[in-house]
Amino acid sequence: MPDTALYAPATTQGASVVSRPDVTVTRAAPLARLAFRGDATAAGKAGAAFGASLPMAPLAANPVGQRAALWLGPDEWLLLAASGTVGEEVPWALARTLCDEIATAVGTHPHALVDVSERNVALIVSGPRAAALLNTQVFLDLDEGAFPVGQVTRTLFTKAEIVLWRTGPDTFVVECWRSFAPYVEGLLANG
Amino acid sequence: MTQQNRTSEGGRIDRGTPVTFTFDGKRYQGFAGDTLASALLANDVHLVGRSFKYHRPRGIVTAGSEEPNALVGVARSRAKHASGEATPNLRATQVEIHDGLAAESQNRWPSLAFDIGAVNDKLSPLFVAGFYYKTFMWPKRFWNRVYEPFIRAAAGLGKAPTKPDTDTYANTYAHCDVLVAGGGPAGLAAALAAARSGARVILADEQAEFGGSLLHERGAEIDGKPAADWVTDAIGELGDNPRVTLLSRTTVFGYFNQNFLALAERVTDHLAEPDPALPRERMWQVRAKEVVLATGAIERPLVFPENDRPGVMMAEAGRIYANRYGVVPGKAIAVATACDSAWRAAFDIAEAGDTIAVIADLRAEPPAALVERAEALGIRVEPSCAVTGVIGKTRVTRVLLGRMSDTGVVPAGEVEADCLLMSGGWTPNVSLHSQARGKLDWQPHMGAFLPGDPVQAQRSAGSCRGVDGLAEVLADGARAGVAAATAAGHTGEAPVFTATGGDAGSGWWLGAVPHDRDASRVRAFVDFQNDVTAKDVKLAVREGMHSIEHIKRYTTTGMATDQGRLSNMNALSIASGALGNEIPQVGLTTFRQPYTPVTFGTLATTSRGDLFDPLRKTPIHDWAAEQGAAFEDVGLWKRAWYFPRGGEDMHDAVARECRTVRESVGLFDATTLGKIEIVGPDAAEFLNRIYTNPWTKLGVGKLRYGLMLNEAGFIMDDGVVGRLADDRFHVTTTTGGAPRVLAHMEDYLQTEWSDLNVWLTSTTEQWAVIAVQGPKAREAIAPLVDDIDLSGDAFPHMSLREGHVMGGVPCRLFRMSFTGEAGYEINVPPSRARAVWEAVWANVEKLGGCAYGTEAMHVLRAEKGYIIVGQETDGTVTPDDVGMSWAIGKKKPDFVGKRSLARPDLVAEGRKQMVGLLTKDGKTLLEEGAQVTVERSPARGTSALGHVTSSYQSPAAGRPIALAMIAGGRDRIGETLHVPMPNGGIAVEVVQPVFVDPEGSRLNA
Amino acid sequence: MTRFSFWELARKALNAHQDWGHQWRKPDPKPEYDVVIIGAGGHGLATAYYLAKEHGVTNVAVLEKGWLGGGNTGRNTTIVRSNYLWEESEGLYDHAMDLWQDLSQELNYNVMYSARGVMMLAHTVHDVQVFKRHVHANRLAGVQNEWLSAEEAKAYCPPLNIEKNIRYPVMGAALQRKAGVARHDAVAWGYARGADKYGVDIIQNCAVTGIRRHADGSVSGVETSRGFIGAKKVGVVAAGHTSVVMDMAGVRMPLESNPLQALVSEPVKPCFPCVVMSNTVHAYLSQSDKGELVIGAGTDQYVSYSQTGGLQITTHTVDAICELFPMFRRMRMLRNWGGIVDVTPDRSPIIGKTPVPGLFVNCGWGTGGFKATPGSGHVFAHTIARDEPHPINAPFTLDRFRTGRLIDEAAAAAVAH
Amino acid sequence: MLLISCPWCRVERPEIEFRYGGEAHIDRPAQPADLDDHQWAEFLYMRSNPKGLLAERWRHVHGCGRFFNAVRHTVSDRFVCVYKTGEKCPDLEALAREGAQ
Repeated sequence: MPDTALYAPATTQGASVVSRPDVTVTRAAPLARLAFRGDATAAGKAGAAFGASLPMAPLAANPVGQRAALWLGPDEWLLLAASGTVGEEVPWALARTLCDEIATAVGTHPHALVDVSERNVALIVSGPRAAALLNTQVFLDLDEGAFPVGQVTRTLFTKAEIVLWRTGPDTFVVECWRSFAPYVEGLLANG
Repeated sequence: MTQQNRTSEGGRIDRGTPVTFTFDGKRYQGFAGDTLASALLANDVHLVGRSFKYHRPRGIVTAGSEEPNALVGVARSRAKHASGEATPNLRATQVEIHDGLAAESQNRWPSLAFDIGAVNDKLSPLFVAGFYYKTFMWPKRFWNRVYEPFIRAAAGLGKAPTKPDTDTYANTYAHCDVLVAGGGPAGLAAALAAARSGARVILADEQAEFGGSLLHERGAEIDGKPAADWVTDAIGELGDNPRVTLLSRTTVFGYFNQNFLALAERVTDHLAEPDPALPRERMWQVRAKEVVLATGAIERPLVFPENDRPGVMMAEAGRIYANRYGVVPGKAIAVATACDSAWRAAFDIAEAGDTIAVIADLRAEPPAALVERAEALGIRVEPSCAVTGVIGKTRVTRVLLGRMSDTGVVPAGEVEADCLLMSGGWTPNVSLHSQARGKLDWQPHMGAFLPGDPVQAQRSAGSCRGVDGLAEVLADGARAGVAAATAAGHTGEAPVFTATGGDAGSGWWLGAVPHDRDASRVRAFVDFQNDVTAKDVKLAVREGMHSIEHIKRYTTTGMATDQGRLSNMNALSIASGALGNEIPQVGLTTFRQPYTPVTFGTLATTSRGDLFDPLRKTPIHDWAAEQGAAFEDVGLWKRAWYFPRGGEDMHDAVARECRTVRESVGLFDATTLGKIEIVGPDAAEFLNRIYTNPWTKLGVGKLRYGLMLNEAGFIMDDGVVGRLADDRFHVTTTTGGAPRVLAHMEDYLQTEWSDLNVWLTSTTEQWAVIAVQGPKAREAIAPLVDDIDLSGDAFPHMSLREGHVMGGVPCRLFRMSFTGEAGYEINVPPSRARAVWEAVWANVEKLGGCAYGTEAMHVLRAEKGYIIVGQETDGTVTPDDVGMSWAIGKKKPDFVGKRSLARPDLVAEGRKQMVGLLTKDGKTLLEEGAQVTVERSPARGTSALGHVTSSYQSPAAGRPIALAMIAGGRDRIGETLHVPMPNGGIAVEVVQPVFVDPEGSRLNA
Repeated sequence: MTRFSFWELARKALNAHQDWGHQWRKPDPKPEYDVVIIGAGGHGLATAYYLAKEHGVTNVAVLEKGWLGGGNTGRNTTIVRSNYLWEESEGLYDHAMDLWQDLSQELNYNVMYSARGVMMLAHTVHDVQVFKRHVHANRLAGVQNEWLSAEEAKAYCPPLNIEKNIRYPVMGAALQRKAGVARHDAVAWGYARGADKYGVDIIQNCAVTGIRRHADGSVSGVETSRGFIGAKKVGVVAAGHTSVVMDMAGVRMPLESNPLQALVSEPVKPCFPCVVMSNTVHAYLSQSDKGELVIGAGTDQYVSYSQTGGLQITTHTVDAICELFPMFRRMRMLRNWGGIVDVTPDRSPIIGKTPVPGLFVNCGWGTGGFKATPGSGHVFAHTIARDEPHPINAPFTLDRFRTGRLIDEAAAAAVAH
Repeated sequence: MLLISCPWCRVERPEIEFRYGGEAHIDRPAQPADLDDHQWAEFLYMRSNPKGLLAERWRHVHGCGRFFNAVRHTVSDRFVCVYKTGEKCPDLEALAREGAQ
């Protein structure tokens, strides 16, 4: 399961948002997150440096070990990386290093790379009822036939924007902006 | 606790589980499985409500959601009635009883049996359709004081709840291949067929149990089983299929574009003690690839005099009560009909051993088989016979018969009866087809509109499209189910069901039934709830209301809570007769959502309280809350407004905060400001086009104030922009403007200037921003900064550095000011923002500083004459208006809004310009929004020169100050103007809009 | 024509109301009229009425594609108020407000104008600033409007929740006491009956398919589904369909048409005494004389002539109503419908002449046209009859979009900072 | 709630993920200064607002973030086609003749 390597449950107090037999919602430990923008050439170079190639197919994700590159738009990717050590600190150094390495690799080819590690937080929604719980607020067809494992998309969680990634048949990751997290968590807890 | 109308056996109620409930305070008993209506009828209670206009006594007419009369207020207990938590206007025919349930009749005072409002019925000769348009106009002042209050008090049915609803509501978004609306024979067949084809199916039915008419078909068999058993097996099969979702108690209430349907599921109202974790209702928002409408048909009343009396009931309802609920609603039952199906009701009741007094059929020759069977059961049959009225006020006691002939109707005696079952035939239920924008086709031979070609991926099946006969309906449903599954990409064959019994048969009647009574004295009701009579419809036509929509609006027929389910076809027929026009030419009023009324809470779903909108808090929020800060809403954010200490009011707190910033140092949470990182080789060129200012020459490490216009030339946002690298800018926006600005930028970038190599990334939440402002700001932060030279030479005003604070926390340090004092904005990661804030706070406290909120920030900037977009500007203001022509890059050929600035009105003389105002007395604080005039006491209608945009008690100036937008203001500096207030004009002097440190020397301290 | 009164009603009751005549005729179109009005909504009918009554122009036809009053007149939430910010808007809407006060008597038709007060809630500091600015501007102009504290607002409207700990606490309100609601159908019918009395031909089921012009460019008449009808002057009052009609004359308009939704609850006994509007949470609410809670929802974001908006627009409004008035969560939506509104870039109407001689237009009322009905008809009739605008509608030209002299009420409420 | 196909994501998504961008193919003049006030007002404000086929802009704001164009019938609200920004506007009259509703 590539996702477990990347997303670890946070160990801080209150990290467990929902804990029921058929579904759990848990805050994920921090990650390095980079927003990468550019054309296919830039993306190709970035992927080589990042260690997980940037998918060209819409809504695709490419998890490789503790890295993942998520397609968010035709010139937009979210790059995720875990530091390898379990911790609750945001891996700024890792983010910095990755930024430098990618920037070097892409060189002068036009692109944009921005550290957004602190902007997002993630929730892991898991269990047989995970899709049903998300469907209380997410207006997507989460049937495995329509939204297979590995698919990732930006969408709406009622009034909050999220990135939704299916990392397993019964496991999803919800990424949202930091200040929207209480709203998302609140609705999941009530759902 | 008798249930004198309960049969000794039969029905689907659980006779082993008695249920006690109250109606108007009186205790009754029913059984589990009863509706409130069936339980009341079991106790021989027919009088359950009063009509809307005439307050006529009314009984239970139907057994379904189309009920127009038996509307009651319902609560879990009598106590909840008393505390204002009852739900008004529920149909007794849909309310499932549970122990303790308390129902109250409505629209009556002081009691249901004796209702003062019934005087309206005596005045009914006056209160005809549209009467209020013709009167209550004189004397004029009586309208608001007398007439209207009277009309309002008389209107309405139940009482609105007065207490906040403590129940919760839920939502589910769902997708399916085939949504089947209606779980009767056609719907079940369709769902089975679609599910067996492998399709994802949702089957929804508004009733507690699936099966529809099969639940009360006594003799029908399907596949060799009694119909009800077949239903059980079918539901079992569907329930075992993981790709099928069964939703009972669920009404498909709205059919929107592209097969988007909304359903309301009633989850807990039927339970005596529901799990508190469960919602009361749940909305389902479904996107279906294909839809099968199997919504059945609704029996139509006959329009004859006094047809609204308690005890007069639809024939099929009588059959449902008898067969499904084990309740025969009378001792002696008469039947008035024009169609075969009502005969079956008579037979079922007679076979149960109860008395059918007469079957009066409007047809001259009802089918011989029916007549034979009736005679075999000993039932009196009267063909060519109309019911011309009933005797009895709160309950039918006798029924008047009339013989139909070529010359008219002649009296044919009376029959003793305490219940009258009527049927004018069946109206196919085409509401959802029509909501889906499907056209309707008039079928003269059936007297009905049937669904025409569907517009959406939708098909109707069964009796809602005029199919009759159980076998035919099942086959039609199966065909529709397979066709829908196939269209959704599955394959399968229509199952074949064998069936016997359950035919509705033929015959129908539309419009008023002829009678021999005095037409001026009797009333035959078309719309029961709204008290619309056949005469009203004719009156509307007489008065020139020739469109069916006019007739509907003038008479209010079809506008009651049953939405014309029972009345529309009869009203249409009567109108068509009065107009001398065919029915299709008269037209049909629109079917709108919702199909039946939907609870507001269900529509609102989970949006309530703190989860109504996302409530955004900064990482510093909790600290501010602990300090006792007051907060204000800005967009979705909560911002610390001011920090009162020891009994300070807002004014004192703000004054102290302002003074402290000017004298020592203040700490301010600026996290909510929007931030956008603009990166790419063309970043500077992009900014050149988006902002009025020039950017090419801004050095790396420098900040510049940026002003942004919309294409119409008006100021839309502002902020400080820093250059991090040749190809990288850190842009800030206003708090409320952040999403708008990013959208504005993306629009131009993607659709106008796609050749530019530049990308935008929101970093609003990547950085928390701690503003440290005041002469001791450097002192406050210096101990915390790891690797940035803070000296004035190395780090002058309007520059930025990247570095670290507190031993490794990354930071972007801005030297800038929105207060007029030297200051810094420390951008740090939110995860460490609170720690950094507290560290700075420790120093600030030592230096005698304070934390300040948005109000002090507003005062401090106003003292310096800095604008707030949205306060000084309002969407009609140009840069020059606020004295900011300096922000316009004069050499730039173009930027967004530049061309519009040259339009005649934007360069006209006399535009409003920003100035300062000082009250002459030096004491009076002007009100924001107050108008400014030349005259001290201007006459009504005088044009204002402008208005006060900002007004504060300025601690620095030691007096009140104000900013204002004044016509030709800059030329008026030094003039005395006036601010007219209700208690007199206030003299003000027009001054430059800078009150503190006009040279800006403090910034560079 | 019969004069309506209680005594007439009583007299006619003696004969079972058999003697009432048509409220308006059903005439065939004449070959030519002095003025043809396109659109028999409230504004068009009022225009015809005032043309006949105040300007003696009675050779007038009002052409209606469907049934009179069937457009936005019969589909709105009937709110009437005039506490607008800009002088131009104050003038226009307060002129209408004056006419509303006596409209029932004027038309001898009870339009049930109910001066129950319209209260606009302030939920943020910014709202307070904006509403107080309105109050001050209105006082100077002589337009009734007053500021209420939260407690005063609660006293005026007892169901209001003014607790401080709710998501959007009420910080106060602007109240216009003589504002209120009216019975929308009666307004159309009253004007129709009044215009008909003066000889105006109201021709329903008559769709305009073209606008014919003389060689010199001026209007000569209209092509319709019932043939050509000559006209010396043509006034277009077609609301959401204005762009379509003006296109027939080759005039492009700064308009976009959007579906606008509204809904009512089931009728209940009086429980809500006034009209409440809240821009922050996007909701407005009143209770009709029939007892229904009448709720205005928003417009869909896209151009559409479909009259069926999205469910999300309705739910968004209903959740706001429930948040403001949590006791109404158990109430139920009875009917939900849509109209098509034509919206200008500054959300103010266009009333006046067009580049085509003899062609006049009255449009762009957006979501707020009902309240202006009498005033709009009154000044538009003046404009058509005199060939020049009434001083009140003089600022509401098409040309303002060239010069930049916009009348933007929404901009005045711009939120930022 | 409309169902809109995003040509970038190549999926259909509910309308709430999208923001309407008004009539398409109204290009911002390259040299605005060269336009007189009438021409500038035409660019800024005049819209065809047709009752029929309309080429319009949408942005998949809560999806891929990209703008694209669509042809939609403004009476039925039915989408006839979607295409990426920069691609040519289909021949609306031809589409209308083909019976797009």
